[in-house]
Amino acid sequence: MKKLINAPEDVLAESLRGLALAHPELDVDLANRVILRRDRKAEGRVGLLSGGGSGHEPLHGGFVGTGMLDAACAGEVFTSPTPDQMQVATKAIDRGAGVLHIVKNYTGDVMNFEMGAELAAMDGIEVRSVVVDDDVAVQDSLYTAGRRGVGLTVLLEKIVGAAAEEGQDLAAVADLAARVNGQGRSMGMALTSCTVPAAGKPTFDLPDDQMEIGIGIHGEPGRHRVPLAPAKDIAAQLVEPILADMDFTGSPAIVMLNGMGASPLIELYLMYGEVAALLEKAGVTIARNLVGDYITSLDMAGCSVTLLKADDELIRLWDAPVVTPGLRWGA
Amino acid sequence: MKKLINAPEDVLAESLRGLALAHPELDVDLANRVILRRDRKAEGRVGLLSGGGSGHEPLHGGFVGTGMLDAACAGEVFTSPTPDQMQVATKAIDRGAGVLHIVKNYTGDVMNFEMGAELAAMDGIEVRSVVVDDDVAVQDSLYTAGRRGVGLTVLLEKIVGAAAEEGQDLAAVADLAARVNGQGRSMGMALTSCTVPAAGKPTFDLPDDQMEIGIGIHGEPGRHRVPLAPAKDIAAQLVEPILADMDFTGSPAIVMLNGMGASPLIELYLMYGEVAALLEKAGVTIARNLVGDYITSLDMAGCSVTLLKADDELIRLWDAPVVTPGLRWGA
Amino acid sequence: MSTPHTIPLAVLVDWLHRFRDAVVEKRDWLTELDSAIGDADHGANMARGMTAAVEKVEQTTPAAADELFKTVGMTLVSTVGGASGPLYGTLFLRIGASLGPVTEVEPAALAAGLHAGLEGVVARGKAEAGDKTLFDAIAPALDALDAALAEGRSAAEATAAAATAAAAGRDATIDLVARKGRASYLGERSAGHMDPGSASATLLFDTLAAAVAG
Amino acid sequence: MSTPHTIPLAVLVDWLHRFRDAVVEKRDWLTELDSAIGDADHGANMARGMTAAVEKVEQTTPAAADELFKTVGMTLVSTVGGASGPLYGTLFLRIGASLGPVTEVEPAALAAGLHAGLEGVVARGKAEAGDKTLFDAIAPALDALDAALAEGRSAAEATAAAATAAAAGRDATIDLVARKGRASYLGERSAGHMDPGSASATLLFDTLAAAVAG
Ligand SMILES: Nc1ncnc2c1ncn2[C@@H]1O[C@H](COP(=O)(O)OP(=O)(O)O)[C@@H](O)[C@H]1O
Ligand SMILES: Nc1ncnc2c1ncn2[C@@H]1O[C@H](COP(=O)(O)OP(=O)(O)O)[C@@H](O)[C@H]1O
Ligand SMILES: [Mg+2]
Ligand SMILES: [Mg+2]
Ligand SMILES: [Mg+2]
Ligand SMILES: [Mg+2]
Repeated sequence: MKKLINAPEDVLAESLRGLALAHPELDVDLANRVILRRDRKAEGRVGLLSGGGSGHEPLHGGFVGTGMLDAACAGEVFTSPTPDQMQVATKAIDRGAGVLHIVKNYTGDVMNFEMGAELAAMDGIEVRSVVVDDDVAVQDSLYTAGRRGVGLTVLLEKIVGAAAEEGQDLAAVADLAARVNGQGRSMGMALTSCTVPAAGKPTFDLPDDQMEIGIGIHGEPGRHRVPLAPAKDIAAQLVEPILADMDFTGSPAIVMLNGMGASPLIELYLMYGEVAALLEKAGVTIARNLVGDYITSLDMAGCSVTLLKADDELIRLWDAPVVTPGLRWGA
Repeated sequence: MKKLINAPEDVLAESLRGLALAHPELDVDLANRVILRRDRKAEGRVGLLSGGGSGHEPLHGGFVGTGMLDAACAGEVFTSPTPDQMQVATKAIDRGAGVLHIVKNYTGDVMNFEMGAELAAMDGIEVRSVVVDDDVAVQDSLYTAGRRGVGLTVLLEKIVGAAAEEGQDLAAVADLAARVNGQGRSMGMALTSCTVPAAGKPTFDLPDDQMEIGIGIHGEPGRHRVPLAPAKDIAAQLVEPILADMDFTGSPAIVMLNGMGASPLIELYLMYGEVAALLEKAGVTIARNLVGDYITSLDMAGCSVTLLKADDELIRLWDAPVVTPGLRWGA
Repeated sequence: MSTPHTIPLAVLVDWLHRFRDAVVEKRDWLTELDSAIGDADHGANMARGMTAAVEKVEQTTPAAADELFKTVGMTLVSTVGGASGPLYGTLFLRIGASLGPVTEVEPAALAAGLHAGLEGVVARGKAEAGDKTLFDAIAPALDALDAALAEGRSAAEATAAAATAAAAGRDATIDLVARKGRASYLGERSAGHMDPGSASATLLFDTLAAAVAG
Repeated sequence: MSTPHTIPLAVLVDWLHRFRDAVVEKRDWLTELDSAIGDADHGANMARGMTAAVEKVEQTTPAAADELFKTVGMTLVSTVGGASGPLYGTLFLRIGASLGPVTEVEPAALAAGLHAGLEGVVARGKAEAGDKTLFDAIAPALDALDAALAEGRSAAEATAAAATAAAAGRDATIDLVARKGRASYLGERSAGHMDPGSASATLLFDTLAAAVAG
């Protein structure tokens, strides 16, 4: 295992220390592993909390700041944070208007956030939750854990963050979050496995001439293993299942071409070119885009595509100022 | 070779296409491989041109925009662009006040930019150049090619970009560039080689228990190969040669912890924590920092450290607004 | 006063020590199982959680069964995260609540506690038989435990039978297609691999039997 | 009128075709040499440049030597980049300027043209003997060419001698520590590897000899 780390068990604590040193505008609670805005929101504004396992940087800590999250809880690598982290964070960011929990749909995240919300309720804080489940690689069903929450989380945190920043109330913010979640879909692929530091070796073996289609963000194998293909074909294998799941024509779309952590920007731009060309052919109008590493899977090479069906209101919120380590514009 | 590409010979053209689609605020001349600001500077302002081989993204195209570069020429992967690209770009960005060429110190880049400047002079444009040479891994000498230009290029483009944006004249901008170059030093390391698409395999073999210290940004092997070490030791192997080369105490420093392309942010923050701790111990005051992938070497895993001895004026220029795909704040 | 058939608090504490030792020892194996159909952290999760839980028990030396299991459950909830944190945490919390402030436990009471624990797991995770989760090791283990006790077998015999049944349940997860947890994302590809949670749950019964046997 | 000893324009064109074919054929080898002590692009650079140059020559069918080499030099400068673009570009531009608007070339004039080319390379790159660059193949090749012509040997014999000397110069770069170009960053580690530019320059003389031999 080749990583810029010391002992595997110290990766999270030491990375948070570096984050804190690099971003004095953040208030990093190293004991509780909670990343907070240093300048808290005004009284009466809705707080936004997210969090999840680490290894997806910049998500979530990198999206804490004006116009996005008020706090993020960092779990161990690929392991949901715990309810008491959520309790501490919820309490810290509540400004009397309640707190929205943004949860990615994984059994662990959902259960821990549920318990965290119960604890926060015992503290007298009104908590609403949105569970993001945008991954079309996974079949949705009442009898399973349902679809995973992946790339849409980034877009949702930005848009809902703008709504909370401008003073919308908890019900409105929670409804908006649910609406965004209903209108977004993602699909990912891997050229290589990632290596969890504590495991010390790649999560799966992938021959040089194969790739995984339909991966999530935890280094889990995908839905199928197929022969390595040119970027053009990979783009089709990501875009087609998304368009088959939902109609994205007729409204402007926000598109993210996300890198999984080890794919360089020169490749991500190339992939974006392929994806944009396919979307144009399919009649999808791209209003805004993001290209880069936003929700990663440690050192996995690969990428994912996220589409969000937008409208004037969502675009307005998207364009609103945001000042975080991972996303910044307008200020 | 596992990459998100089609044919190796099309990587650059197709990546530029994606960049153009992702950033409508840029004017990408696909034929000449020149990336320009769409909203040109006002008449009478100094133009800033940089460029070099591709594979270092976001450098240089990702640093084109308000407050930074006016244009960047993209060469083939790891191959300097050609004089006629520089001629076209210089002509396009000259607003009657001359153009500064920012050149990294590689034989190819220097020779091609020299020829480009000669061509621009024939067009009647006043051109000044700065050759960045900040890599302490390489001994400086009159009888060799001298030190390489690496991470400092990013900091220099930002600072000099702010000076040009606020209307300083060509002599002032060129002097500032020379001053910044004199006050900055870098050192890099690799955990893995990168793979040049046209070569199809890693540039060098590196056993699982070894790393390269003193690498540049072109996948070349470093100054020495040493046993793989914890982040703490790696930080020392990068910081010590920099501090041995130049005294960084007594003035505020701008520090960049840069990823080489395939090292995830969780590791880069961890490394930044180690570097910041070493600098503090050495009496260096960090005024500003950057952590992330800014000047990369395709899919190489590893990182580099850059220190710039600053002062109030450099910090003021650093803090000035910048709006580019790769660096953005204040607007 | 302890009768020959009751299980004293010290044995329950010993169980937790043994379970901690087992997940620490089998940590890489659990992670390997989780690599195949999950995210390669189950070994680290269980080892981290049980190490913290046993430390906490040693610091606080709970005086009764309810406190003991509450300490373990709370520590797991607050140190593990992931799916196994709330699930194992709830399991132990419910066991503690069911046993109450006693210092020795009748085998039947222990079985009732384990049933309460499993109900907690189901309430949290909604798993059913055949979903390829730790339920598939625990449920048959409890059936075997109940049956053995009903037949009048000793606590040692009954917990040994439970461990055997847990292992059989665990092994039976190999052929299953996962419907809950992370492995469910793999669909048909999840078949052919043992569920990591059922493997750690089997260690829970192995160590219970070993502790009771003394 | 061409004398038995002059080299007609068609042979010069053939030289360039052969050089193009050689760098395309040896592309992977040149890149491999550049991987060891450089940045793994010399093969791609030379193949891209010479392919474009010969295409341009075919499109424009230059009528005289100066135009022919100017076309090649300009195309290399504008398509290669890197160190080899300006260096090989300047080499050919200077050869063209030295030969002038002729349609056949005396061997001595060709030698003079090559000397002018090498001077151009030195003016651009400041390389000296022993710096481990293409200079170390070209300079001994020109010495051998001059010597052979001075002895009255035929163009074919003289260019063959030049090729042999280039190869010897190229092989001698293996032991050198680089002082110019990218390999210089490696310091002592650059020793033990052949300089890629001296390898492509040797192909230039190999193909000249082959073209002249017919
Ligand atoms: N809904 C559920 N009900 C019961 N057990 C579950 C459920 N989801 C997951 N599990 C168990 O949790 C185990 C995985 O635990 P772990 O790897 O520690 O957490 P995570 O899946 O969050 O990484 C699975 O092997 C499975 O046995
Ligand atoms: N200053 C110089 N003078 C002469 N030749 C040089 C000089 N610098 C480099 N070279 C030659 O250029 C070759 C490398 O060319 P190439 O790989 O195409 O360019 P780059 O080094 O820019 O990647 C070296 O092997 C060397 O022979
Ligand atoms: Mg997990
Ligand atoms: Mg090169
Ligand atoms: Mg797991
Ligand atoms: Mg090269």
